[in-house]
Amino acid sequence: MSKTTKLALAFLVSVLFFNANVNAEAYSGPDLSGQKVTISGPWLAPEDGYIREIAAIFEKATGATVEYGGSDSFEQQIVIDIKAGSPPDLAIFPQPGLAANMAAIGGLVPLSDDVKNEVLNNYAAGQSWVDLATYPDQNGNDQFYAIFYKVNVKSLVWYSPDNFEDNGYEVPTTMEDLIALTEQMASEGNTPWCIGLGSGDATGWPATDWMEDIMLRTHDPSVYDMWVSNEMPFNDPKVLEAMDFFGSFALNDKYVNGGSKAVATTDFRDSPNGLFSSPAECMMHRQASFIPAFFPEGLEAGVDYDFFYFPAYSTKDLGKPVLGGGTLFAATNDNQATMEFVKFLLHSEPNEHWMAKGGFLTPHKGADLSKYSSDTFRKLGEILTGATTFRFDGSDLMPGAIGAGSFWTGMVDYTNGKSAKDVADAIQASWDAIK
Amino acid sequence: MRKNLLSSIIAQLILLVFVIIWIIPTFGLFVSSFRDKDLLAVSGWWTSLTTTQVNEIHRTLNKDAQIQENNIYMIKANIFDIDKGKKITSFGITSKNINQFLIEEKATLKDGSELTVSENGEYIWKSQIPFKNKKGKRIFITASSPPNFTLENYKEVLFKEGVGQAFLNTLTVAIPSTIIPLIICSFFAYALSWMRFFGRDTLLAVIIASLVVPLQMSLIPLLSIYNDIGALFNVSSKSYPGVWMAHTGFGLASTTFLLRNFIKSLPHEMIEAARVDGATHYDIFTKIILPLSIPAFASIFILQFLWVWNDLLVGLVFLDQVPSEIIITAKLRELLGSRGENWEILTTGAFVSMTVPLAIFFLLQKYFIRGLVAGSVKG
Amino acid sequence: MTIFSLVLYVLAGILVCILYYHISNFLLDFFAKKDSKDSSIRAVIFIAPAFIVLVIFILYPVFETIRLSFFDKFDREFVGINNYIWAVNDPEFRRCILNNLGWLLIVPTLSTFFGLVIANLADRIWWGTIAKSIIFMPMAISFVGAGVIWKFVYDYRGPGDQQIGFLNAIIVSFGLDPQAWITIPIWNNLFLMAIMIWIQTGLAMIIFSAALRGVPKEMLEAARIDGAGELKIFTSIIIPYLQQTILVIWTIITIVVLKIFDIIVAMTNGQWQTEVLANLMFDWMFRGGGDSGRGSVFAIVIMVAVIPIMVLNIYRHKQEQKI
Amino acid sequence: MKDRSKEDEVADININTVNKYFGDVHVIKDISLDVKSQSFTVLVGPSGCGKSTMLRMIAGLEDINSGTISIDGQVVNDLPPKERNIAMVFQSYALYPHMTVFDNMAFGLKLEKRSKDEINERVQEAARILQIEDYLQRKPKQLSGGQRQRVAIGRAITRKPKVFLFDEPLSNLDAALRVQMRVELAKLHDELNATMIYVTHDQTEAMTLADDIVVLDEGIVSQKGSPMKLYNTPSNLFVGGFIGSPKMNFIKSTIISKNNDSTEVNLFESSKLTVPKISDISSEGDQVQIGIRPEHLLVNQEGDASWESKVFVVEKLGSGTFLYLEKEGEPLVVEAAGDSNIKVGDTVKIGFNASRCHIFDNSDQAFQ
Repeated sequence: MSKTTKLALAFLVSVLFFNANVNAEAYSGPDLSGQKVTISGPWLAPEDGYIREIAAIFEKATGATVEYGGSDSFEQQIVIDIKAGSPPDLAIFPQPGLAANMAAIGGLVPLSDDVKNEVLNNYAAGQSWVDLATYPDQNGNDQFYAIFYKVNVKSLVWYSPDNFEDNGYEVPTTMEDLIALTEQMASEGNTPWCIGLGSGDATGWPATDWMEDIMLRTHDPSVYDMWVSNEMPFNDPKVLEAMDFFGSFALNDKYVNGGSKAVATTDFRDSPNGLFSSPAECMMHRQASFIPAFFPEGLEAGVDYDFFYFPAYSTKDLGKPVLGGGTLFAATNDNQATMEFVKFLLHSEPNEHWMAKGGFLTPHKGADLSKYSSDTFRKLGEILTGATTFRFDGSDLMPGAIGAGSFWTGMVDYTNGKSAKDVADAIQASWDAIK
Repeated sequence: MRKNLLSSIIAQLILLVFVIIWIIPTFGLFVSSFRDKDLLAVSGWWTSLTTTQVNEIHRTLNKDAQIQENNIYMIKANIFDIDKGKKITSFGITSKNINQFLIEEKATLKDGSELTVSENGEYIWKSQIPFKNKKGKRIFITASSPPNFTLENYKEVLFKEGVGQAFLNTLTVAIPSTIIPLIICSFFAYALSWMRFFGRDTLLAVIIASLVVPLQMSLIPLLSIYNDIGALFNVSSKSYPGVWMAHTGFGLASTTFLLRNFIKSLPHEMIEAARVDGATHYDIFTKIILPLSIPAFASIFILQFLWVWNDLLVGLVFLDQVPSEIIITAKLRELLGSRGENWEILTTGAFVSMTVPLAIFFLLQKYFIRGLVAGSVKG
Repeated sequence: MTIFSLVLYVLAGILVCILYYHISNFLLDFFAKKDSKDSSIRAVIFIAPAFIVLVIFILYPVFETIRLSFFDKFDREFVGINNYIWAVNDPEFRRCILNNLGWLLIVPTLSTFFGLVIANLADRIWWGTIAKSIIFMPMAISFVGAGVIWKFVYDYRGPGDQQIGFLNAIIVSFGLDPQAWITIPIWNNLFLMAIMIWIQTGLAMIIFSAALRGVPKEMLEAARIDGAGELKIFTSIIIPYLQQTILVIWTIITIVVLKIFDIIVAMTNGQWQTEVLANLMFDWMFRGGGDSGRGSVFAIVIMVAVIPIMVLNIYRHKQEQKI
Repeated sequence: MKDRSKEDEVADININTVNKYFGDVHVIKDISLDVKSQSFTVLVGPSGCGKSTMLRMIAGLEDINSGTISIDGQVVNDLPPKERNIAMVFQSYALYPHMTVFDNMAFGLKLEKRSKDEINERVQEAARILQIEDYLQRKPKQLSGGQRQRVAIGRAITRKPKVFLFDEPLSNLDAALRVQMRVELAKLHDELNATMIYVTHDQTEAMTLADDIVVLDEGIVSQKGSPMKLYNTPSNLFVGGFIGSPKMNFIKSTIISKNNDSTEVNLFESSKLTVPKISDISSEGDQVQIGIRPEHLLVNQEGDASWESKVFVVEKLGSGTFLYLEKEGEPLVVEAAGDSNIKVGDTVKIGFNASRCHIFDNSDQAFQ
């Protein structure tokens, strides 16, 4: 695990970001008639529709059949299936930590060098994506296991331009401005933030993104890396400081819609709705690039909503850090159709197809940028290109028991009034317990 | 008799309190399932029975819709896409003051243009100079919304592709998963009650102990066995017979326990009489025990059916999540999607999936009670 | 699959089961020597299917779990009782034990009590049958459904917002501040238990209502002649008379409660200190890659916890054998 | 119908040193017993004496731990009930509640796969004998206790067994019906000429029905014989006390002297009594009990011994009167004439003849 963590290398987003190498060829594959690929993953509506549409392209081209099954308890279910030996052919892991665990028990099939080379060549910052998908197998040998497909940028704040205009607010460009704006909003009787941590089995994770963004804005990236790998303990004062900074928003009843009590009970999918209610229940919502998929129907990007970069301190010389994440496809069975599907995903066509649907970013250099659904996504590029530091979602890199366990629950406890020290101590204790 | 009357009234009152407390949550669900999905998340279900006040944001059309009349530029339309009987009482043009103006009142915008909104949602936006706005102007309305019930949610849940099939799938899972354990366990319970064999008491103790084995911990070992068997015969390890057996396994302890209580309570002389009459154990079972156990079967049928019907975990683990096998609870979860907490699907879905067990309960209620009595009342 | 093939499938499944018993017994009658004792082969025929199912679906997983609890998280290295030592020192585990104890004390007791009271009242009121159906209804609702229903009761919106949770709406109408019910530690356990009580009371009531019909009328009449009030009759005649039934119901509900899992997942997912053993087990077994060793430890704790209940029932069974 | 010869419908039953344990409890201890064919044998004894167990072992409902049971010379230890050619009537009737009376009676025949006509004929015949022809289509629930009892017996008759076993069949009936059924059972025995074994705890039933009575006590045969033999010469204290109603009176005593044909014992503190019975194993000074039946005590008459006692309770039955008295701490029951006008508090003179009394030694065995 620590190895993976170390691989959470910085990679400059200028590399991730698009170059104009347009590859408009349609995908064509070998004849796989009669073969079947089963995929399971965490995607439900509307994303399950998109993956099925993409699968349909593959089916048409190869004659194979593809079945996708989504589950909101995917993370438990894939463990059951792999341990029992009846996994699907492909699994879509929402985070690398779980994939690494599954690799460690021999549940994943390594991908071929061809695939690895394609990632190296076609993905911006290809080496980073390869490193993030390379884990030790059950014998301790490093193998390349997964390809990232559908990545997201997390350091974003969403807002309603109309509301900002009505109130005369300016988009902040520094953390100082953001804090001042928050105070101003509150003093004018507006609620600055909507924060919701609810997410069923995964309740608490949105707060871990806050923590990671804050860590990147208050300390050097190397501190972030040490924190993620636990070389720096979780209850280090630097982490406590970050937690209290999050608390200065989330625990202030005037700053957050519904008061601090509502933070953990509100579902993360519901919480941005406050931006669009009448009167507005909140002004800003910090969330990753996928969140528009959960906005009320009929809203238009750039008109009804927009986003700005979650800014950095102007006084701290830490540049403009950006936090990102992504889902990965890993093969859980070794067969021709499955391996072909993995190759297919690295083709530009499936990338472009989803780009057109929205809520989708790809590091694939071959994808035609004009296929993005809106200017909004093109604008993400500005944030990314302007970034000086890129870090992968830290909780996804922590061991599952922490990054998908005690970190989540700890943050819920924190918003419920437990002190930062107690929370951090408990998380560190759980980390010690699995070492 | 005065005292009797008083105590009867007190009894009725206490019972009424219980009934009200018990029915409120379900009633709330029932009402909610008929409500407009937009309203579900913003107002309590009890408000749906009265006219309620709602705040909404709408956007006018943009410059492309303007028409020119007598040198005045106008944008005219209705802010409601569908007429749901809402009556606007006031409106506003900024989020800071959402009910600044009454209906038909003239609101003057910064650029001098004027906007009026009628009760029914029609608006006229007039300007001396041509409109240049690319995006429409937001109008904040406060409207009274009459009680508004809809069957939309039910349409969505019932007629959505795959739900009907999921219903059938669930029946395919539930019926054998209820009947097979009933058959197997009734023979087992009979043997435990009336046959003499080595280790009978130990076996009974094991059954009682098995009542508490947590289902979740069995999943991985079982699925491994399934996979081995599947690989051996080169068939899919996830199939209907597999899920039937799984439900049989998980229901075995409780079904046997309850059935044994019942079968044991039958008079032993009757069974001996049958043996003297020349009946084998199989004759006794089919000709005497079976007809007499119908009430017990009915009650255990209901309990097991309820459990299987409402199960999610076993269905998820032991069946492929494909249209031909997905069960209704899993399908509802899929419908729920990740788009917010889709209350309308949750409420309606919960209600739809409740209907079958409830229908079975009311059909078999008479037997159900009789069966339970015999099984538990007699120590 | 078409309806027709599904029906066929179902019928075939059930038929195979019935045919097994019929044919094997027929063969036994046919081949077994006429003058031999109704042979023990028949006992084997009767028991075999259930026994095989018992071994595969219950005993094997139990032994597998016991074995796993002595191995590390990947089931590779034998670690002795380390997992147990770890569990004993785990504060979460201790909290789960406390929570479980709370559930075990409160839910079976209150469900049984309410069930008894309601059954007793409903039997002498003309609309009692309707009341009983309503009280029983929650039994027919899945835990997922119950979760939805109760979210509408406990939902929390900030003060000033319109409440869509029924409980908060009541509180607010009295001018009090709304509460995020399921996040208030310790108390939230009670709110979750209320759901379970809501479900299980129906079962208790149905059984009691049937058992009450067995109470001899003469006994009640004798008590009335002796001048006992209705309350007195209930406490000192009906309750002692139904002792056995109360024990059975209490046992059934206790076992359900010991395995309580779904409601907590649906309502809080174990957050806000509402975690119970089954949740802890599930989390450790499956979350974030899973640790089968530690997960198994909790499974075993649940199984051990049932031993007293089992002993009580076996003792009861022995008593009943004597009579 | 095939003409039945007596040989194939009646049977001897031989029970040879049979033992039975329930767990650690030894309920049947080395019992050996012969039951003559066509006899009506009653097993009688208090509850827990093993009489029902004995019957159930004959029926094949209980295993035998050691010893053999044979019916008609064939050892049946390992035969299931259906192959022993027996029928049994249970205390609770054990009718099948979901079947009509007809089906109840036809059940065994159907299992034997008899033809429809034969079943019909046999059931009708049994119904005629028991006068239940009108109820054949009813369910047991719709019948009175007596009718159910008849059905239970009818079910046994239709099968034409060699042996009928009755397990306290009358104890659930009220007193009047019990007497009536008793008479009918006796008639039935005459009519069917089958071997019948009948278990009861009621000595009146035993006395009235039996050709042979077997008194069981704690798993052993206390005494076997005709009713009058048991009445007149009980071989031990238990049988003496068990047979006869009201119970035999027992008076503690000691042997004063003995000779070849009689024994002298003391009676109460002051008097002596010479009884024409002897025992080889008793000697002078041994504790014994004198047994005398209430009907053999004489009121206001002289006998071989006599004394005066005060009456505590008087029970008038019409046909007789029972007086409850006491002498030197020994409670006594006396049967007086029905028209006796003795009242509570009266002092009466009681006497008896030595030939009417029994002496039981300190191991409870009777003097001969």
